[in-house]
Amino acid sequence: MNYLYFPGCTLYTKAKNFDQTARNCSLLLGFELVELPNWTCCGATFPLATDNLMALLPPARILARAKEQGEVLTTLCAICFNVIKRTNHLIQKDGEKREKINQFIEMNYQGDLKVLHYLEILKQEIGFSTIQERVKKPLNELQAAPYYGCMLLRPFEEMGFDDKERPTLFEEFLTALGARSIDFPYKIECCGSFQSVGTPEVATECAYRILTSAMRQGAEVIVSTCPLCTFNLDQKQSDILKAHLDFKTIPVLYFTQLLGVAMGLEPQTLGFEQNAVDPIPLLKRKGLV
Amino acid sequence: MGGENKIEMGTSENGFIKRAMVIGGGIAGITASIDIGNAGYEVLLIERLPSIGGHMLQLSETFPTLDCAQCTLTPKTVETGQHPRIRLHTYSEVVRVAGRAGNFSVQIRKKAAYVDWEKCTGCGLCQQKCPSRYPSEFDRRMGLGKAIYTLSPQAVPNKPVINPEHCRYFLEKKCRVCEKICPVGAIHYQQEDRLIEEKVGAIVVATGFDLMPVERFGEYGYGEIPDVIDGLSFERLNSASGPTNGEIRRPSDGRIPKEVVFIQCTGSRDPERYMPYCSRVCCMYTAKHARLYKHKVHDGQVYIFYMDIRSTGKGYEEFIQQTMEEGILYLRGRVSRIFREGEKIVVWGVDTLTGKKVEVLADLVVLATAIVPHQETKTLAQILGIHSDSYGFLTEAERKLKPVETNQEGIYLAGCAQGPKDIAETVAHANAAASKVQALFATH
Amino acid sequence: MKIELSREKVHNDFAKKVEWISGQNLFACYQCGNCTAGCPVAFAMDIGPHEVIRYTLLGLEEETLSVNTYWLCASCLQCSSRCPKGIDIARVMDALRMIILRKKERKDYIQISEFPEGFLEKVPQIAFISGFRKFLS
Amino acid sequence: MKKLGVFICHCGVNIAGTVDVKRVAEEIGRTEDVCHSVDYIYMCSEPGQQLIREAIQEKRLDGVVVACCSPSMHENTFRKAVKTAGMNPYLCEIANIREQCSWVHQKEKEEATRKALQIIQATLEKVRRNEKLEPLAMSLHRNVLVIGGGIAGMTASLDLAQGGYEVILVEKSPALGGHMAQLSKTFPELSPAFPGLLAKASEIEAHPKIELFCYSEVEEVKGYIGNFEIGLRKKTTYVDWTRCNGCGLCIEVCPIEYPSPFERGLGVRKAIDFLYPHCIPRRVFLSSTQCPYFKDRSCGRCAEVCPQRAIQFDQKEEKIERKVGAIVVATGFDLFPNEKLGEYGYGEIPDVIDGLTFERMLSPDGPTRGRIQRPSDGRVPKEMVFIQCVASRDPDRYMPYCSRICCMYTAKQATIYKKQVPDGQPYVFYMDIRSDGKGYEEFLQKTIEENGILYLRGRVSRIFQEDGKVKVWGVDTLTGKRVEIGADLVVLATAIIPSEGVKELASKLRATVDKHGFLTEAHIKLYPVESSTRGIYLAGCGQGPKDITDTVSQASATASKIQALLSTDKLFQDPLIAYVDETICSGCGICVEICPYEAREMDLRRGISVVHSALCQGCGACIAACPNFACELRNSSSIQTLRMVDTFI
Repeated sequence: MNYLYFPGCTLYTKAKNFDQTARNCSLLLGFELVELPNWTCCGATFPLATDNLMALLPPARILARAKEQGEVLTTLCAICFNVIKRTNHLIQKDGEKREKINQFIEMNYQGDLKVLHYLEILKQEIGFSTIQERVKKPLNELQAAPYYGCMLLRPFEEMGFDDKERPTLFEEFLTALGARSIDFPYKIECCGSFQSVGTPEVATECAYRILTSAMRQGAEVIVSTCPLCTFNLDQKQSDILKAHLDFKTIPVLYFTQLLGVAMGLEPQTLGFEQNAVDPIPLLKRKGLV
Repeated sequence: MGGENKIEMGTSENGFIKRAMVIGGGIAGITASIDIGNAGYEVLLIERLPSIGGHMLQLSETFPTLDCAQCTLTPKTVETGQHPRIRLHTYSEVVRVAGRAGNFSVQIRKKAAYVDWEKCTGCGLCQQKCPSRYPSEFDRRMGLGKAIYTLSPQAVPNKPVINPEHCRYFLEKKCRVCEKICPVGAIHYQQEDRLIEEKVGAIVVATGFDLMPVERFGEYGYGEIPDVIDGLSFERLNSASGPTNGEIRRPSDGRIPKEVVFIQCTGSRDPERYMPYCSRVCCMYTAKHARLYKHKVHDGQVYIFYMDIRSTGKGYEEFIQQTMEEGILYLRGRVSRIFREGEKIVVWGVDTLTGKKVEVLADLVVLATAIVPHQETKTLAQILGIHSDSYGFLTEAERKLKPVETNQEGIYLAGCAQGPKDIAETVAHANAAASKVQALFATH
Repeated sequence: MKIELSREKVHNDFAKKVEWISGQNLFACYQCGNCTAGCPVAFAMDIGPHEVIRYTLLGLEEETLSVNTYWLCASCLQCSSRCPKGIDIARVMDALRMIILRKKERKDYIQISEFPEGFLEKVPQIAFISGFRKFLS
Repeated sequence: MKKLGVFICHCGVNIAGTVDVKRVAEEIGRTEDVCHSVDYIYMCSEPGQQLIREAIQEKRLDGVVVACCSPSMHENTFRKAVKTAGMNPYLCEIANIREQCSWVHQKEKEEATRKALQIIQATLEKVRRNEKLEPLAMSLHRNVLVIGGGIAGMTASLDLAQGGYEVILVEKSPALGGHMAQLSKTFPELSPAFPGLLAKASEIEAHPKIELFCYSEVEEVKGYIGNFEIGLRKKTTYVDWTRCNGCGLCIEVCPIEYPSPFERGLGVRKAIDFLYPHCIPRRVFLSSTQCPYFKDRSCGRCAEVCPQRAIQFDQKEEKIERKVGAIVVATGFDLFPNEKLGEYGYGEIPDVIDGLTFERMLSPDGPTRGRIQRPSDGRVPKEMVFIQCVASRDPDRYMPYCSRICCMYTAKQATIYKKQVPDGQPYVFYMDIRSDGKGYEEFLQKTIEENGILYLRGRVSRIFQEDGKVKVWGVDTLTGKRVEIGADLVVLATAIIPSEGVKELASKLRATVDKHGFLTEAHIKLYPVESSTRGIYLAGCGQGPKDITDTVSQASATASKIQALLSTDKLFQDPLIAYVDETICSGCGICVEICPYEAREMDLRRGISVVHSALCQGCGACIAACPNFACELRNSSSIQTLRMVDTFI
């Protein structure tokens, strides 16, 4: 079984390692991520102003093109997933907007594509039990804190990813990999998102609160589903150190990186050199690299 | 004192049966039954639990006088139990109703108590010796009950029932301790549900309320944080007959909480996610809770998050003002999220009057969860052929002028089954229902 | 400190515009503050989201447009997900941003030229694309 | 020697938390004549009462002391309990160790325990000399007086009449309906108030069991439960209502117009007119202070034109006497007068009106035919301010209580206003929005959302006139900013207060009122419709502010209580009353003068004073006053009292 796949800008360029590990893992799990031809940027924000039709056109076009290729579209990046899925939902529910959009993009798309996040593919299509069986290097009770962020969960009615107040899908995933999943209250709190370009110190403070919350519960590593969250939580730790003298750093991994470790991919292929806080010492301590 | 009733009535010449059935043995049903009984008519009082008293029996004190709830209620339950014209059918449910005003045929299921109540003297030995313990529903799962139980030592009738889900005999076919210890041989494991038929001329529905379960509130921890409890649980904690003998101790570790947060409108006034209506009693019982707590834990601090303080009854506003003056901090705003952090419960709220986000590290959080109709009310409404609204509350014939009548002649409403109300309003509502029954009987 | 209210002021064009762009009814607001209570960046805001709604409703255009609240909003939707009246507060915040960014004077919140050197190379594309969309006209 | 039993209640922790109940039981148990002394968590519960019954039977007790809460709470309960065990109920006494001991000495446990012991010992002294007594049986009248013809009185009357009892309904104004007749629509359905009310009024007028006295007042009340003697005063309408057919010809010819109190000054009525259009009974009445005939006999056109010859300029007041078994007091409410509100212009700004006045304006049959306009110049108000809690929730200056209905009627009024004046803006200043009835919150939220009513959380400090506008200085506490509105019309939701004359009526009825003048119920939770005087019941706003739904429930509730009371043919009363030692009484008559219940009378033939047992309440005033020690109170004799006092010193 192959899945139509939308990489998005970040995973196509700066976070290529996240993309590559996912592709490699998929093959080990018996399916292939087939890149959507002629894809464009999704726009990275779902327009909240109701009169902003223009911002809906790129994701609409992506959806329309994907529909020509198949029935399911998957993404890795939580932001792309949010934008595409919400647009899909809007096209489904709002006849008036649907008509306008179709006129603009000169296509006829009815909103009938299924949009799934890669984690949903793993759970619904492959099954976490299958993954557990195929894990080459169980994560040895690595104390991993699953950070959901906002984009997968909200708005609940449109995303339908998991329970909005206490999601568990990510935990199940980590457990399947042999890690010990650490529950922490900030797992659904926002990392500051694009404030890292607007008001960076706000994003830094958000990251500080999330990281320390996880550490208080005993986390050794934070695992994220979103490249922007990963950036805010990982790359900002040097700024946090300046603002909070008591702060201790903690590695932050993208979920495909951890999947790669468990599937036994070579550490060199996982792009750890791009992580600001080096996870290698931890992984070594756990006997995982 | 009062009258010595002399007038006996049964059936009038035209066959109109002058005998009423009251469904629900809480304060509403009790009040209606006594009123109808005192007017000289026979009453069947049906209660689904083993004894009467309803939620009021779970309360510690009542606002605004801080009278002990047991003390005001038990004389009424005793009076009901001894009333010459009231026949109690506890541990019973109405299965079927046919006919019309003056001639309803009713089928009642008397649930198997596994105890022969005719023989039982209520000595209580069986309860003492029963080895099975499990969280008691009456104590809101904060205390332990036995598999053979009465709801309280002061229960009316004071006869126990066996819960087969917890009884070792039913589960494992062993034990039989109660059977051995019973001095009168009243234990009867083979007992089965019985269906009985009755004829009545009028029906009062007083099935009362439930609280919306704390498990519904994701943002407040899905009921899984032990020290986040609901209002009725706090009543039990505060009650002398409750699991802590009236000491305010938090469920998780038994410590006395020093920072206590009360949250109003949990599930009420929330059309988007839960119930749009106001539950009417929470503002007052929370103020009462806060004061009772403060009287017991002098160095403790109470925080109350509210949207609007609703103290409309007689003496209520004065009660609220006094509560504030005792140093209880009212914060106008909702609470967005509650989570556990170590031994503390982190409460994220707001004070809209300063516009600031507020964080409280609490030891105990009490949620004033929404009043909802008792779950069986909807089915009962279908059995009776009366209307209920989308929340399940029973619908009165006309909002203003017919607040106890229904769309069916001869069927009347009393208490919270019709909508949230406090005890005083419930009693007046139940009196009114009784008045309608009396008038119906008098005119036929 | 003082507001002079009149029906023109209550049905002010500013509030109407915010309602129109956001698709939300500001009169529906309970002023319960749930949005502020759960906001992850409330610590840095001049006034809470519930106050922004109030200010807008009362036609305090100038004061509303001078606070940082909606610029700090990260559209995480925590407020919208818990609003008892189902108001999508994040849309209200976006509408306020749009009102400023769509003005003739093009009052951008960030200036690309002021980014530190190497910033754009480091930050993921999604961050600056969404940032540009939220902060630039 | 008597054999006595003592039963000590824990009252949960109410007593046992302070008083060492075990020690008390033990120490009392050592008293010589106490052969049974136990404690229990709730003595008033069934197992508690069973303890008492069993002890009486097993130990053949001659007297019982229950140490628990106040006798006003449970004396009855325990007397009933001992009676079922075969003991005379008056051999059972209550020692109040809760209100008078544990509750007031919470921090002094040792002292409290000692005091509890003393209270019980004193009560034992009383029981030792108690006599067996039998209750006094009295006959009763099986009919009812209902005072007040508003929705409360009307509902109670109809319920009682339907229950088969005769009702005398007395209304002080010339027609039924009370304040509800002044209302436009009712919340939350916005259905017209009038049709339902009219249907009830017609039913009352036609009901064979209801005797209706409009324009009448209760002058005198004597007697007691089951046997009240009532004196009514029928005021002069100057119209023979048995003849008047309500044709209205007199109104057409009457030349005098004056501001109608029913229309709250917004409209006029003629000197002879109906109370309001379509009123029931449909009869006119004449105001002698306005009518020129009464000034200088200059007119008299009404008499000339009346086809029924019903006008009676020489009509006299009538006194009517009746005997009834029970009384419902449904005297309703008034609004706090605008004239007392200095900061809102002392009622002198014409465009500042109260809620009832606005109701008249909104009523289709009102003075403006339902058109909303400023009283000052008739213009349609475009800036419309409503102010809540005017003189309510203001303990320092006015009334401390919440008037309960203002939030909802204001939301209703603002909704009707907005429907009529779509380009107008309603503002509501409030402290807390109180919409706690069924469907109220939903109504309120819907109307705020749909009609754009601006709710401002804050009080209004001052209102004054300026440039044809009414300036309103308020605050919005949610932004923390002062608010100023140049309003066209301001509606004040002034406090609900008991209607005029209730205090005097209450004293005639010997019913109690609170400091605001609201009638007090016997118990706020369990006896919300019973007054403190037996046989007198309370319905509607006379007892406290409430909306129509709650008023109707409460009125029906009084009917239920009365039907239970009157379903018997004998009443029984406590025999704990005064008696006279005829050999000592000198016939001085001091007791007759001092008795507040008119229960003492001189027997002129025998030259001594006697006790009217049905009237005596056992207050003891005559005992204290008697110079010869000829009076005693049953089971509270001087010797008993002195022995009780001895135990404390």
